[in-house]
Amino acid sequence: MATLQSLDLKRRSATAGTPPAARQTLEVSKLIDISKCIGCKACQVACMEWNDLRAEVGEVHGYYDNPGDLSPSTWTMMRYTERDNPDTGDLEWLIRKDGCMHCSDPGCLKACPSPGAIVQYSNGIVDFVSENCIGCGYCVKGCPFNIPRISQTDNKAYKCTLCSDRVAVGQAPACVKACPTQALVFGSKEDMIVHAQGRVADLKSRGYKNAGLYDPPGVGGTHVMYVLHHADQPQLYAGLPNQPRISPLVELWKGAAKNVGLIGIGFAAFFGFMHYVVNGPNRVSKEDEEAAVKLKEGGK
Amino acid sequence: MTTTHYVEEPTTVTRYSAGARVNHWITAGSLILLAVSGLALFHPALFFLTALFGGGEYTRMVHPWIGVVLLLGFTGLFLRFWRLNLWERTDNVWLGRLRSVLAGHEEDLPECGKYNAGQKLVFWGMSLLIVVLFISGVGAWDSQHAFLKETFGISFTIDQKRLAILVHAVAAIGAILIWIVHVYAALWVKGTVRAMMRGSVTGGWAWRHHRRWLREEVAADGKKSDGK
Amino acid sequence: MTNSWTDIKNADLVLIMGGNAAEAHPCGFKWVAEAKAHKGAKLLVVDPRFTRSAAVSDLYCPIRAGTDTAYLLGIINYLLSTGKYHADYVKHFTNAAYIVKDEFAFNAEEGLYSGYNAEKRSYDRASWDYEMGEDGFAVRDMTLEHPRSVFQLLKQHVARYTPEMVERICGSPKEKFLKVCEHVASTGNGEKSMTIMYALGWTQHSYGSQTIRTAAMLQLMLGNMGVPGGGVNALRGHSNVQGLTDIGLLSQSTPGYLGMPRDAEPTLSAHLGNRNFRPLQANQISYWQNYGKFYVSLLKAMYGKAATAENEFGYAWLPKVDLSYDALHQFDLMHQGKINGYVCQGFNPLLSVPNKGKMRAALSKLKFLVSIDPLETETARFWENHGEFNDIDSAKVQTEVFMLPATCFAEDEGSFTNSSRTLNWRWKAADGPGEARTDTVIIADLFLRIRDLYAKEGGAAPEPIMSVDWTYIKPSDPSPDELLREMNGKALVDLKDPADPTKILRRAGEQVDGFAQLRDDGSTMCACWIYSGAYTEAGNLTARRDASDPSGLGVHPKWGFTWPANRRILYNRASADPSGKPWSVKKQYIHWNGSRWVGPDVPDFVPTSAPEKSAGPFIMNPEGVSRLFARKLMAEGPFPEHYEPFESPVTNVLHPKTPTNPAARVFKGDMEVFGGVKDFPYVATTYRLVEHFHYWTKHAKLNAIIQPEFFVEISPELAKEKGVKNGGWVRVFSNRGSVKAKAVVTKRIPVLTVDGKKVHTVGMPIHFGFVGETKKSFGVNTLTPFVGDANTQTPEYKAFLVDIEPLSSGPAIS
Amino acid sequence: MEAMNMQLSRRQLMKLSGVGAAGSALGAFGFGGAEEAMAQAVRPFKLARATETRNTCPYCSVSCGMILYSLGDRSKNTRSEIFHVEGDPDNPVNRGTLCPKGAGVLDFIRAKTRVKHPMYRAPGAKEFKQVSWDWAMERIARLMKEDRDKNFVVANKDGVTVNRWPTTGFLAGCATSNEAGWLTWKTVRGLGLVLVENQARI
Repeated sequence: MATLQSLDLKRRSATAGTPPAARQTLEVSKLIDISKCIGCKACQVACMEWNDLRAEVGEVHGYYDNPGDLSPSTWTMMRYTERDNPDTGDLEWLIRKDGCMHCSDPGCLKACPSPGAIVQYSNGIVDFVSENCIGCGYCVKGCPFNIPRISQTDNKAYKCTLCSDRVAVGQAPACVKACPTQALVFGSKEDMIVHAQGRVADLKSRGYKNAGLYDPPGVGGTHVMYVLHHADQPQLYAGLPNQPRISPLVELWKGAAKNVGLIGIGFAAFFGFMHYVVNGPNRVSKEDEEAAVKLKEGGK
Repeated sequence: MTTTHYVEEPTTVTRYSAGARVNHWITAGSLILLAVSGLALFHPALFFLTALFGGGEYTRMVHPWIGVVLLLGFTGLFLRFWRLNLWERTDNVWLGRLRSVLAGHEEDLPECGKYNAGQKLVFWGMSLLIVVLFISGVGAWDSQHAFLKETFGISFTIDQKRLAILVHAVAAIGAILIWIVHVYAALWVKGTVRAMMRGSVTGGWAWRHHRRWLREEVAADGKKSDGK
Repeated sequence: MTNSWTDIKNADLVLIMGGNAAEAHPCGFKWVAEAKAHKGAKLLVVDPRFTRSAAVSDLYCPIRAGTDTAYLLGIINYLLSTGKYHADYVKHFTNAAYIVKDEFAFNAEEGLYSGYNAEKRSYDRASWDYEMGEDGFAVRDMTLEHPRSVFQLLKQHVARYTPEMVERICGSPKEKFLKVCEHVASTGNGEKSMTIMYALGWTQHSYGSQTIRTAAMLQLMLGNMGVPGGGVNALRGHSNVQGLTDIGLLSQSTPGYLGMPRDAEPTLSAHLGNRNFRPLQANQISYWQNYGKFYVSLLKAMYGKAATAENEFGYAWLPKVDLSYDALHQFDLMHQGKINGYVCQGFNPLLSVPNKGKMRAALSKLKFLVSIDPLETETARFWENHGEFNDIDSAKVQTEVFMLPATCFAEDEGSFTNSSRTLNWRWKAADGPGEARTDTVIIADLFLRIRDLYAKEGGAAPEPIMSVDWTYIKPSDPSPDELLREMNGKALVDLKDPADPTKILRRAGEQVDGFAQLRDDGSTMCACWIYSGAYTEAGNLTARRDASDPSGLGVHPKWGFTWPANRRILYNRASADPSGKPWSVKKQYIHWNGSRWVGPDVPDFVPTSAPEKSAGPFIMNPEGVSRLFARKLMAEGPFPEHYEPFESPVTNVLHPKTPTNPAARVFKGDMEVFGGVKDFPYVATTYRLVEHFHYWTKHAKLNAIIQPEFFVEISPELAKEKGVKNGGWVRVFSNRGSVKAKAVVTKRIPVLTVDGKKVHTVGMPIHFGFVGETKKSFGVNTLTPFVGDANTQTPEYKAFLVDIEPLSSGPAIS
Repeated sequence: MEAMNMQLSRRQLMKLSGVGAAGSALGAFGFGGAEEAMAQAVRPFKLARATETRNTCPYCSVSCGMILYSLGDRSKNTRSEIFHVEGDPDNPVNRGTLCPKGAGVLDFIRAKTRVKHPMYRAPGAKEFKQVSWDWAMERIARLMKEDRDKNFVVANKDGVTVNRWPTTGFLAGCATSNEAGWLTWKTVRGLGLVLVENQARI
């Protein structure tokens, strides 16, 4: 239990430097094995129940995806894709549990302007701290997976916490605990990778030659990983990004632009000041005034 | 009296009407507030500035609304001054002698109208950037997106939003740089500030910096008197 | 279930057919996932829809709704014609060798067995039996060569079900069907086992029992009964439907599957005389020979001291049934105005019984209706106008309605029996809301008030009521603990060991250890013999929470209590060959160690009966073996035969003259409202969604959020043909009614070619009604036909005919 | 759990004393800045001192083990209210897992449409009205006795004692316990009912 306790922060939004990690805590991960998922939404319900969330009762729009999208009160949801496999001619029903991936290099945290509104614990969980959230929506833009949602009621950003409250006391996330088919597994990231390898081998033995683990290096790996039957085409699974990374636009904005801009502004101010120091003020001389009077009088 | 006491009591020329001055300061004020609040959200080192607005949330809330004020204010300025800022051939000469400008050797420069080439660049630069800032700002203004979608059917993709915040930031830096030039010029060139405070400048100021404008003013004045 | 949930992990092959475990029993389906992940098991799914189970299967084969019997008979034909069945098992453990009477016949042209009476729509089943020898035992031919042997008759019977015929009837592509056959056949050798998981997809047909029988026959042919990872596993619907059935809350039943007295059995001895269960072979156990002990012990539990040998233990006080009072019949009687009062204890028949229009009319004829339920059900509000969803004129309904608040599972204690026959004790967590009371308090109150009225005022036949034993510590609130003790049974006098009369087995007043100690002389009482052993002097065994599993085979012998006698796999003696050796070490379970039957489970056998005595492993049957030939026990024939649903898009290609189940009961007025393919060209089937449980979870906001509204599912092809837009409104109508729904257009509904004709399916989830958190809806039973299975009277919910049309807007919201 | 309680109190302390005061207080207790952020971020584990009750899911017949978490410690003055449900990891069948129905059972327990009082709808009436238990049960018993007295069949036409009451029916619910089921069987058969069913075949 103690090893899962993760009171140490690895990163903190809009904060210079990294807080010193006094203790080395266990890096955790949730593994979503899509090949075992029956799309039952137990995880979705367990998530809402544990986190005391209740979205509006919606409508049927022609699919099983209800509620239709992630929202401040829907932190995880199933996305269903029907696909005719061109290799086998068989129908495939690909069901992906969507939600925060808890990136090692979180775009949301990078984008966040408010100190401490987004934190990453040393166990890998990326969490939103509502008290510090100012609702700017930068995390939404920073996220390569399009996960955070801003509440229209309190203007705070919300997403899966990987049940940081449960993990902090040595429990698995609510969704993982509920999953009836062990499509969701939780443990140390190391163990999850080993578990995933076993699953991939099983899938390969059943003819899924491109089965694989989705732990995208573009975001430094994630603390929510997928086992995919078609790991070569993650986009089949309701648009799971193929090679996700923090958008270069966001990288530029929160990287170079941020510093170059401030330096530029500072330099401009400094240049102005120095110009003044060197050249002194540009004053109107007595002659100028006389010339003006003359002109005025001449004009009359 | 043939002896004049012009040194003690220089002649004055009206440069800005009261309306123009009010318009300017509304615009200037909102621009400053925007710069401060924007910088607060732009760089973590400046986040403390949100305290000026009552904290991060208020800063996030108030910034876009000030932006709307800026847009309206600047539109007023634009309508007032756009004609006077049309580019002229002499402006190129002026720009070519920037060294003289910076050294204060205005005798080397062609006579300027109401605005010199530098001022015109500030004007057009700001005009462009404010439009860009407004459009990109709307793209990043999440809390109004539901309203925009319902009312105007406007919506943004996540990539458009990402682009919007980057463009907004770059444009804002540009605008701040221009603003620095603008403010510094006003401070460096003594006698300028009163134009926007009291509406008038001394004849000598006009003679020195905007001689052509002064000549035109005097000529116009003369015509008015003739007409009387 | 013959096996258990946890045993599924031992399977090498899982066949899900007539069910959708991933959808309706996800946590049970876990053990399929376990078998797949850890045993490399393969999952086959045969279903009219590409279900959630199919989504994680290794092989999915589509089938037209309602043709499962033909499909399974096709697999049996495959096994018999390729010889890929478990020959020794079939020979020794089934009645394959038994010789059938000469008079028995099946007319393949007509599709009828000998003894049919068209007028009565029923059979005289006299000829459906074995040839009896002079020794009083049934005649066998162990070579299986005799032309009248069950084996040869079966072979001949199923020969018609060729792969081509299966494709013609079921619309299942032949290659897929043959792949399924190959997989299934791979388990017919004792080395591997296949489990079959089914649910309402098989039961809710007018011939559902026969489909399930076919599955059982298939498993017997493969030697998959009684072995780990085998069995025919009914995935039951409700948390305690197993328990309430065990306790006999069915019209013809008593606790422990004994029969209710019938008019033809005026006395107890007549009743028992009809059930002597004399063995049909030498040395057979024929356990039902103990029937009398269980019956008398039940009567003692019912009538206590008033039950004496002189009055046949109060047998006469029990009501005698003159005909089948199954639910369909009850509501038909109600519809005829022959029923005055009705109590629904946690039951919502307005939505769950077919033909909602008929149901509403029937309920309106009641004098009074009582709903005892934690929730406000549609039934309790049947008289209320809900616009299009329940169009009724309240003022015209003269029924008095009582809606009594009951506690729910969390608010009382007691045991539930799960699908694996395991009783688990539950503890109370909180009081119910408002004035809610437990079911036991409500029932006790009702009984005591009526008894008091009879005591005070007299009336019709007070004696049966007055004789009921109600000696509970607190009569107005009998405790669950007391009631379970009563079901377990106890000694009423000191019980002497029959083998050694000096030994006392149980002192008077002590709980019995199990049903073996029950007596037929009134010296024991036991309310439910199969639950005997659940609460002994050792305490409440249903509350045991030791999850250990020493064998690793998912037995968990010390978790709760499993009836009978804590046995987790039924017929487990059959996991060993006739000599008592396991068929294979891979499937070792119960075997003979030279002096006893031993293994991780309680042997389903006399523990000391040596194999040499050659008692058969199917101890409840007088033959000692299982039955490929059902004798007289099935209404429509001893062998299963393919019949079409009462509403079918095609004729019966085998025997067009008898397309449907000839022995199914159809009430007057219901036959008339069956629809034909001309007016209603599409096959409709109803089903459950994983997000909802029947008509309850529509009251739970969490579930309403994830599945908010009624919809119907159709293929993209049919949608195009009909101009239906995905997510748009449609009207679906049968000859009994019409509903409006959102359309979900999906490739998961396959289009089949049946006998050269294209057949479209319209899928409809049940779940939705006009009370609760989900959007208001009509109830799919608005459309369904009022006809049931010939044996169980389970309504035909799974296959009927409808038409569909697009609508520009939905129903007006009331 | 101990650690959790500590964290809980830390959080409350911070909330109560305001940021500045909390800072100094925390400093005195030796908690660093990172922990401060943590205490803010992680919401307190809500089950820390809840009462746990073992039960069985009321829905399908897998009979998943459930743990019901309720407010209070069953002391005299506290009314237990169930506020969270999750799977019982000890149960060999579900091993702590739940399906979406089971995982959402809290909203069934606490559904708006739970019946809370005995309700009565008179013939022809357009709504239910609340009545007392005593009134409702007395009325039902009276109605049942009237019907039984009128329609009870002691003997059939052949003179066989049949003791049946064929005009009132009883549908028993399959989410009641075995114990309630047995008491129900005893009652309905004791009264002579033959119209007795449950959900088994529907």
